[in-house]
Amino acid sequence: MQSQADLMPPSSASPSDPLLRVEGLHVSFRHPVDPPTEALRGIDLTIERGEMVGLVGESGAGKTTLARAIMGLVPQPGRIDAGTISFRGQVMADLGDDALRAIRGRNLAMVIPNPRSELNPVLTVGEQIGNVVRHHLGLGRSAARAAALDMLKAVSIPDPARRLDAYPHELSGGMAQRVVIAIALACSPAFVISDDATSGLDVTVQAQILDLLRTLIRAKDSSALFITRDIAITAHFCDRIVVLYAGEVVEVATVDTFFDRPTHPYSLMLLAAFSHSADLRRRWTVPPDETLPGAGEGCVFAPRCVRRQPRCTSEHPALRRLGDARAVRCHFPVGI
Amino acid sequence: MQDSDLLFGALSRRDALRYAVLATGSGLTADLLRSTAAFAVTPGTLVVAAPGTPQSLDNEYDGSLGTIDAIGQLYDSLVAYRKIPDPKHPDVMREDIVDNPSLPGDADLEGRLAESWDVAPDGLSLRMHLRKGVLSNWGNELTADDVKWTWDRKFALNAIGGFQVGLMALATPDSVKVEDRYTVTFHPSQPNPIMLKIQTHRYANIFDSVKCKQMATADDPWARKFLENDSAGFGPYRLAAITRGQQAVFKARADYYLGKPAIDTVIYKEVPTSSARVALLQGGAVDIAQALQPLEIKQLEKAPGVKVETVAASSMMWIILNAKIAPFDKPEVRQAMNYAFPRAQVIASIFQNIASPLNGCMPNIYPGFNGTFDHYGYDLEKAKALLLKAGLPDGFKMQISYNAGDPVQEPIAILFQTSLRKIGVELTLHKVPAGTYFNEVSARKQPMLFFVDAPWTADPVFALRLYFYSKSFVDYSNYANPEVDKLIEAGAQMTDLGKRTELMQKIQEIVMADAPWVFVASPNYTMARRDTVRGFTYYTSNSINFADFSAQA
Amino acid sequence: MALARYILRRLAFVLPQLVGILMVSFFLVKLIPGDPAVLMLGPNATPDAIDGLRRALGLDQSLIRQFAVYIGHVFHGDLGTSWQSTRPVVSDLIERFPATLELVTLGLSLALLIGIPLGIAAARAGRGPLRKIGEAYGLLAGAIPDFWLALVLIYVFYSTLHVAPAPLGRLDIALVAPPFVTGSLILDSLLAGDLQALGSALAHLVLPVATLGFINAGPILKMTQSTVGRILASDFIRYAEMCGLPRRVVMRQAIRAALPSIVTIVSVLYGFLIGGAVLVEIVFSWGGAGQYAVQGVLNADINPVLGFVVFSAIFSLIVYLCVDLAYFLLDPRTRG
Amino acid sequence: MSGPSGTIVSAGGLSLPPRAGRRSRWRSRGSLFLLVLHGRPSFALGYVIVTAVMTCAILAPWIAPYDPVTANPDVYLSPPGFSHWLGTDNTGMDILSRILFAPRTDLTIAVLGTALSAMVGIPLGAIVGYYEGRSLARRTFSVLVMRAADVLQAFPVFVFAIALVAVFGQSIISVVVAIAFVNIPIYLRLMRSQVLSIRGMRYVDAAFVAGSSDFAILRRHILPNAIAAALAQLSVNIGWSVLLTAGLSFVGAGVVAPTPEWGSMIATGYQNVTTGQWWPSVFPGVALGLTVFGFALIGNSIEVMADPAQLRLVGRAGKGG
Repeated sequence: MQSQADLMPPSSASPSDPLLRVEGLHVSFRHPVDPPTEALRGIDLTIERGEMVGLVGESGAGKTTLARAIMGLVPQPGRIDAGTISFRGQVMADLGDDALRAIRGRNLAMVIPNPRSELNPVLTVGEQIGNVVRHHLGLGRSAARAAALDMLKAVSIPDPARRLDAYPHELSGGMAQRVVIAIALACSPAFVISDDATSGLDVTVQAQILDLLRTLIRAKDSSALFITRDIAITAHFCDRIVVLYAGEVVEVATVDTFFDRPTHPYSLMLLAAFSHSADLRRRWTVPPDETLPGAGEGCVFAPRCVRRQPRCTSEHPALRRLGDARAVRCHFPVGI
Repeated sequence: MQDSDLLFGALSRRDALRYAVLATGSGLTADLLRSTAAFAVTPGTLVVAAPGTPQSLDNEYDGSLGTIDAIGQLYDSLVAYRKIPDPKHPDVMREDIVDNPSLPGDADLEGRLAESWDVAPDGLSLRMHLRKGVLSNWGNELTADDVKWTWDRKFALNAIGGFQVGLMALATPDSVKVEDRYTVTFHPSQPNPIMLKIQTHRYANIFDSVKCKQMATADDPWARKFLENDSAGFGPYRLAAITRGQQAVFKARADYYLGKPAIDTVIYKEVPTSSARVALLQGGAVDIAQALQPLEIKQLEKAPGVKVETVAASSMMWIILNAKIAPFDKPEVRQAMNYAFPRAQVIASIFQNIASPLNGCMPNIYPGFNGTFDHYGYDLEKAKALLLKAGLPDGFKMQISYNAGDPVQEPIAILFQTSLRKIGVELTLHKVPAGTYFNEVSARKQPMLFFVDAPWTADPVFALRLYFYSKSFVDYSNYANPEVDKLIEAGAQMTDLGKRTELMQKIQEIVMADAPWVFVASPNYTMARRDTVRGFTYYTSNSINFADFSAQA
Repeated sequence: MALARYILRRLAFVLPQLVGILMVSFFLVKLIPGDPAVLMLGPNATPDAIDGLRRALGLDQSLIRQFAVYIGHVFHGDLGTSWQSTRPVVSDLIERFPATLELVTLGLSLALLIGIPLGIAAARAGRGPLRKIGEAYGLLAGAIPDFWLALVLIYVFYSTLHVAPAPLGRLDIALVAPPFVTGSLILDSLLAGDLQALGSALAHLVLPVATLGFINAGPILKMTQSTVGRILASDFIRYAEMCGLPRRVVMRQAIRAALPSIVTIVSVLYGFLIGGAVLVEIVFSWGGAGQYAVQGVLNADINPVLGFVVFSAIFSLIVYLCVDLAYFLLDPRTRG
Repeated sequence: MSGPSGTIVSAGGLSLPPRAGRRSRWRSRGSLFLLVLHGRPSFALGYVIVTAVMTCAILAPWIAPYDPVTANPDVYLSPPGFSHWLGTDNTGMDILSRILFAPRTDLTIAVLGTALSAMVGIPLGAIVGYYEGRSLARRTFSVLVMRAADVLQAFPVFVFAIALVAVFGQSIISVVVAIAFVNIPIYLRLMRSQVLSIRGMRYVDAAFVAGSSDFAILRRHILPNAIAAALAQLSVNIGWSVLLTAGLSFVGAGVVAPTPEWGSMIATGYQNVTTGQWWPSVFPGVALGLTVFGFALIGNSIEVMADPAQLRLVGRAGKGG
């Protein structure tokens, strides 16, 4: 297991606890017939105050599972097998249900994708924002309504006073997304997780929303974890990037170094996929080799790796530190 | 017009269905009804739990138990049998129905609306001298016109009354003649030895013609609408209120010509399930519970505060064997059915011995009855031999219909089925709802049906003519024996009691041998009452007269 | 207005349905053997009298014509006469329908009181013992014949323990029923200020209501459990959890969202029980409308059967209108 | 009578993939079956009960101590005892023997009635669902069928069933027809909603585009995937039909006496409960309740097997311990 110090970003050398620390987190899903699948295998992750971290990876890499685990809400058939999550120095698993609820939404908020199905269909927008501030900040009904109105203004919803009494089904996708951001940020949380917050929206709306989100997070001096499949987004919004592949962290780097010199073949593959160069894409993408076991002995990425060596299929690589705030899980990192 | 008289309590057409449609009693091993325990019998008030309230109060059209009971209270007849103590139960009174040739009409009668009567020796006239000063519940005095109007109505409406007209052998309305204000004479068209006995019939009640004529309209000259819901008679009670399906309330008349009855108010409650009536009686909520099941009667005999008297009665249960439907067209088959019927077992188990075997084709308590012709013991060998003789060595398939409203019929049918299986007869049970049961019987299209009935008039001519005369409406077995017809016709005119009785015995002998019925049982009449109630009198109409009762405080 | 449009649409839908139901029932009950004229006149009728009555009743006409005449009468509020009770069916039903309604309403209320809390508890319990109890109850309640349960209850509480009144209808036989106002003995005795009648009516209601309540709590429990369970696993409840709303608030939202389904099953049960409680009515000699109809069928008394069908169809109509109204209030999406 | 409770409420959640090879499908179903039993032992109880009841029905002539329809008035209303374990009824017939024979009647009626309604309701529902929203004629057909179902369902079930029996006369066939009639709408609606949801799926469109006939699409692509819900309903419905049969017999509109049948046994016995003999009606009630319970459990297990979401829970319970 990698030591915690290895992953400390240089900017936060303070001796106090980081805002969020995930150590050796294992989450698996149980199935009735097949053996359990491991969604997360020993995740280590630290996020400092004021930091914005991008979490990238393809579908099924475990991004959402990680986010939900941090919230203390592992999705249904899954469960945490090992590891701890501490928020502001407190181990989440030690907290009771009430204490967890008090943190969730108050200090630890999440912005979700496709919010139209996630908002309560029978409550008005105002009630839903108001509920959160009432319960977390102890505001009265009218104060909560005022706060909700303020938040709607803050997320730049047109005609906020009228929208306050609108029901979710009366909102457009973009507006609903803004409402969810309003709910997430209503209590000025210390940490915001944005889980693919804009995936279902038009590109133009996407940019607006992300800008809004970043502005608001910065304004409230919060930290954030940006989960996305779109690696380009991270370049604009994040300080650091964590690359997740098949439930493992395969690379950690600051944004600048990552885009400058990615070291993991998977990172390169991701970047190539977003580049305009077909040549680049061809260079880093191979059809997966079905004959290799997906997991087990070797590197989880080995079946799809263009740089595969015999060692890759026999020995599982550790997450190696490559200097300040930088680590990679590869026997043969690129350019090293 | 047929069986007016015949309807035995529980099984009448309409109200039977209400207490019975479905086997659903209620009370279970009934004990005190907690909530009703407080309702002690109010002195002077009698509460009767009956299967149903009277449907119609017009006896021309209704023969259900509630109506039969009501008619006895609201009306009076011209004459009635004198009462004697029951030989087995000294507390219980019953009619002295034994024939007495020294008396006019051979009957031991007492005057009711009539003070005295003359029967012509040739049997061709009956003169009634009416009591004077008798008032109806509307205050009108009884006159010969009332009697005349009553019989005119029977002629005109020609339903149940039409049947009585036939029994009286009256040719036209003019056969009833008003001689003066208080004298009226019946002139039968042929010698009629039983015309006086017929006047005891519960449905030979006299209407207050003055009131009835007031209530009549052009559309309704015989005041049917009025008499359906109200009464105009000379009986001991008047109707205070009736809510059909719930209760009828009767009030004693202070101006009743025999004096005001002891019980002032009678509440006649409809309690459709027999177990419920048992429960109410045990709890003291009612004073009298009518029409109970044998097992319930057994249970009540042990109950504290309740008195149960069960007396030999006129009602009969038999299974109709339709002589027009094969194989019952063969007397051998009908006899075989009787030999294969486990009568003793049925009496012992289903009837709990609260019945006697039906050992004849008329009520065994009536004068002129002869029980020696009954030779149908349980004998499967004989039954088989008879079937063989009838050309049915392998038996046959048959359906028996029974009334869902009478809880004893189904088990009897099952016992019969088991027994018949042993001689190769495959019996299928056909349950008929109480409400339509009578239709099945009167349609005479079923091969085999249960029937319970009683001829009210205690006379063999009356009884035998009813069921075995091929022209009778009530000959549900489609029984036709020219010899029997001839004997009945002869008997109906035979004024000599001895000779008449001889003819009647001959008929019984023939009928028993012909076996148009399976002779089942003669159920007892059971009076289940609180032990504070006295004065039970048994009538051959199997109904009660409230005026007989008194209550101890 | 949306609500009015709703109701109108429902009415437009129900009227033809009512005629359809009447048509089916009319031709069905006409097939039942038994000639009403014969039955009405009784055994003493002459063939002439029967023919006369048949003509008077219109029984000599074609079935189609008879049906047309019947429908015409129905729309004038005339449901004919019962030959059994010799009374107009309308007045019989006005007397009997409230008896059934009172029984069914209270039975269903009890079923709700049992079914909803147990269902919610079972849904919340995950796979704990409560869920097992809930499931077992649901299955068991659905497996027990109500008439048998009624018999057993009577045997235990009336015959053996003597704590229940005799199962002989709605009121102690010694008591006089309060004046008929609503037809509900509880309401009528309250209106009349007759406490004795009230007590007796309540006592008589206990066992039949318990029977219906216990049996019908089954489907309500099942429905509540599955709906609340589904809602608890739904996106918006997950989102409410993420927002850290207190448990009771989340539960409230879940129950609120489950209400339309519960209202639906209750309305279905309500309509069903009007005719379906007949066995319980029979066992308790209740004298209700269902019993009246069943006796009608068994005794070839056509008008009560048809009258009952009309009454229950109208009742269902009212219930469904109420359901629509409830939906309208409960679910903002229907208001659009 | 538990009417609507017999309907599986959440059956809409079924979503099976287009069927793979027949063999693998059945193999996985088989292991699924064992798994479900393992995860929820109570389900096994359902199969045990129903198997036991069916065994009784088949073996009744050999295992019943007495003839079920032979009266013996010498021992009428004997309490449970050595010679008659569950006592005798008012004609002296052995209650135990009658209870053992009763499933022959009850299950025959329920299974036949349910099968008949499924045979009519499932194809009709599938066609209606498939036709909905297609050409005018087909749309009209499906609207007509659905309105007819509305009318059938709006009729009070019990009164309707009794009326049917009254019309056709008291016999097993009448009861079967009555049960079939009242159940048809349930299958009709279930299949319609299943087919409607499956019809919208890509692989159905693909088959349509590929030029398969309506019938072929229904048979090959839609029915196999829609039928699971109906199967789960089938078992629940058999239980419910047993209850309905018993109810009909209870009011006297069921089978002919003295056919051994639980409902009529309860009804007949009830008269005797009044006078203190509880056994003739209590024991058949227990047998009846157990049987319906067993079928409900089986229905639940089928439902669980067909619903992936519920399977997960089962799996967890099974593995977790």
